[in-house]
Amino acid sequence: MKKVITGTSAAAEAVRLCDVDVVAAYPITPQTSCVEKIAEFVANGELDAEYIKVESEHSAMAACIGASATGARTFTATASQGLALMHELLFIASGMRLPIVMLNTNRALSAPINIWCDHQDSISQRDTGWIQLYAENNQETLDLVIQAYKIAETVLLPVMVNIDGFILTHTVEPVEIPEEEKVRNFVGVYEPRHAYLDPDRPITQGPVGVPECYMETRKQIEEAMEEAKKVIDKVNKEFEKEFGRKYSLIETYNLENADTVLMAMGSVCGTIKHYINNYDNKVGLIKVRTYRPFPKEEIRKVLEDFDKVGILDKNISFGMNMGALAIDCLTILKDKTICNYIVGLGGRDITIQNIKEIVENLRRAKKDKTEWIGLNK
Amino acid sequence: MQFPREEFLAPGHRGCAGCGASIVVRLALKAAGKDTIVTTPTGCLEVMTTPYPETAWKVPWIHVAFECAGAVASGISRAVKALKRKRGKFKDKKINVIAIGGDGGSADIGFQSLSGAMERGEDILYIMYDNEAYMNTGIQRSSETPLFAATTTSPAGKVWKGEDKPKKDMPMIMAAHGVPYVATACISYPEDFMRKVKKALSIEGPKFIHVLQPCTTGWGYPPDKTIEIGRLAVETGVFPLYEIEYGEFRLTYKPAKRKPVKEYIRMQKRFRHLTDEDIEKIQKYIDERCKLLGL
Amino acid sequence: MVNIGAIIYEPGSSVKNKTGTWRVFKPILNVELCVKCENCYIFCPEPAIYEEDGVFKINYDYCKGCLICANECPTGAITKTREEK
Amino acid sequence: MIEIRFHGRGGQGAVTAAQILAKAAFYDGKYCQAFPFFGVERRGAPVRAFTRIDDKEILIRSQIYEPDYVVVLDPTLLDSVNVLEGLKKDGAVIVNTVKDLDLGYKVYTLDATKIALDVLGVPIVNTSMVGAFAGATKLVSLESVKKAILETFKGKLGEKNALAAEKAYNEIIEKYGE
Repeated sequence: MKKVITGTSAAAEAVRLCDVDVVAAYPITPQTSCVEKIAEFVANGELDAEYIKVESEHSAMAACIGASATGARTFTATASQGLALMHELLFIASGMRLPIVMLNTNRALSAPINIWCDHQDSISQRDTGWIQLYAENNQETLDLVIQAYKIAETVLLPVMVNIDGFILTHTVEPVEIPEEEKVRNFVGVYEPRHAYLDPDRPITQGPVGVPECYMETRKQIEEAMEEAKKVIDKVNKEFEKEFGRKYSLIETYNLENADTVLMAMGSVCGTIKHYINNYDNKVGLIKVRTYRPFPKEEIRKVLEDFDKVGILDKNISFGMNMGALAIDCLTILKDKTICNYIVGLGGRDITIQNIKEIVENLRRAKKDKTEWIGLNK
Repeated sequence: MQFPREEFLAPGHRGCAGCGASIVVRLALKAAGKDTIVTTPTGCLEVMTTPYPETAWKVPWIHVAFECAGAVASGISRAVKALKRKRGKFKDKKINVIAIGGDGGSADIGFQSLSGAMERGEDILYIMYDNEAYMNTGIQRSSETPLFAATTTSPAGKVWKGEDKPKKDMPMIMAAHGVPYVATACISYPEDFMRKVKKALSIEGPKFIHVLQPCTTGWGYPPDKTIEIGRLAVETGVFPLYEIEYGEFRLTYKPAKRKPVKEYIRMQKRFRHLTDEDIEKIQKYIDERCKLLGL
Repeated sequence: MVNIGAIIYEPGSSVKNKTGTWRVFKPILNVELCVKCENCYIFCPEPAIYEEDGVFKINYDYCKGCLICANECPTGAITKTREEK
Repeated sequence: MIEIRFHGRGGQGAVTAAQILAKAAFYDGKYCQAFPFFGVERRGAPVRAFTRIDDKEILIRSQIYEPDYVVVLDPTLLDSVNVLEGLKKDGAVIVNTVKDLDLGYKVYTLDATKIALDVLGVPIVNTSMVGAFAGATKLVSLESVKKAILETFKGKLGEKNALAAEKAYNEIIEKYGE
């Protein structure tokens, strides 16, 4: 059934469809409407879940870790300061290999306090061992949350589904909501293989990782990340077979006709596609949907015939004057010119005019550079 | 009394000789029995019992971080509920969910998470094992460090007399949350402590037990005196034993005649800088508190 | 091989760590004087005291020699000696 | 693609109006998108909300700068906010007011407050204004507007709001013709 709903509602619908057991909820803009919607589902008996009204995001993640370690399918949602507050626990969730799924509604970080969208929050958690997916629209949000459970429970890593604050969270648009039975068959019931607290099988979780074992645990997470690429690919294909919508680690748009290539993540990809369709069909787009694990080979392959690329980043690595996606690409695209465009920080709108400016700038570019687009004079 | 013989904490752990924390665990788990899940925040107990690949725990156990045992226990308790209801797991067994946290992990950095769990009415037992300082990091002051005790961050010097504040009153703060059961206990009174654990576990909802646990290393006394010092803390009125059941306060042990605080103080290096005059101040403070509690 | 998530599947596996080597003083239990008050048993932090064939025994593989048992014994049945190494 | 901007005050339901319009377009078989201006405004402050309607999937995510239509829920906003900002030359304005307005654009006016007070008993005009928009532009059908309203507000409240929309729709048709 198709319904006109917001991005946060789309995520909440996915949580209901996946029959999540334990939800930990703490309000933060622009995520709040997600946990509100889930509360409604639980209050009306549409989702049979334990709903923990925790007193902070730190406790939200801690409760999810406790619940997941007991063998429950868990969910929480956050943004910005909330995600930053969770920081240490994100490492613990991945270190314990718990398949927690979290919605992060991308929002800038203080100070100055800013409730609007950029990717600084999730990018700052890049190295916590979480799989990071970025959605372009509300349909993708729902679909990615469903797939996230299957991916997480297969590779035993937590998954963060990122959607742009306000731009998706507060925007309604048509979303196909799949049948409950179909989704439940697709994700199955979570049967923990490695970690669950049960008096009949007394295991110890979260011990002291002495130097003799710690490094191995890191290597295992890295291997799981590598494995995740294959698993995500497989789950994408299974999803397409079941629900008809096609997903992949990266998505390309109009590359076959392009003389100029942009690369980006999240909702701005829609604006770029609109630009391509209406203003300049010589532009192509690489949309990075799976940011961690980073699809190195896939990106390299689609860029084989191009000698430069314009990378849009809604985040900034201070002291490097580059965004994360561009920095990552430096290491895998050594033979290409990388032009980095810092855009949309703290809710600065990314307009068609901005895209045009980027494309023109990129066409002129002879060497690597970083430009801040849309700054006020 | 014959104490239950089943052990849920195995020997071979790395606790100090004379460690009181392991006595807390032994007693609590003998009272709770096998069908128990334990979470421990970061601290001595966690470190000494679980250096990979060995664990001293014989019940399912999890450590997450320093400041979130209340939330972790909430997650476990709710997961048990959900999995019982939705998937028929854990059969019909009543599963005890117990958090065992030190004073730092409970009264300081973990306070918010503990308060949240208590206020929400989670069906958990939180045991705060109180050794009155951050022992795991080498004896730094916590909000449970008593008046005039020297620690590495509240040292006795020419100007300072050790810690300048008395203990934070955790059981009363927990009672103010309106939880059904709050108690104090001391490892030197094992029957009393175990009875309280059993009683707590028979009650649905959040329960809190504050158990005093002398620490040979942090307090500065010979390891064989762990129990004797705990007993003195109670006999002097420094650490009164009571319970608050559904709001009703009751002393569970009343010494015939309170011993002078000096006897307790003089056994410990952390108080050795004190003059008789200083001890008199502590005595006065303790007298006032005991009066308030009817001791 | 480190277990996934560094989970320890063998409960009570710390028994592999024989902490008896830590000992400086050794408690000796004289069964003749024991009144079975259980003080030594219940207050042992390891635990290294156990009951077998109706008598309490000390497991020197784990006893760290803290001597709480000796201190809490009401009859003087447990005495301390220097560990001979 | 048609782009519409709603002007209202916090609490008047401008965001809901934009969403109802989007839903109505969806029921008419079109693609749609609606979003608020992402502000920190509280009750009473001027707010904006946007709707996009198209026959193709809507991909663009930027805000709306050059709307085809402007809908003004509160006439006092005309004095304090430039509601015509960026409005396309051949665009139109639909205003809740009892006055006749000369704004240099095609203007549709109606007393939506009266309709709201008559039908709902409260001066909340968002549903009436969506009805008026449908009457003025014919971009969405009245039937779909009513369906969207009934989906948004449950029970009696939904029926009353649907009636308000219908009245506003009819009033516009009566005043300006089909």
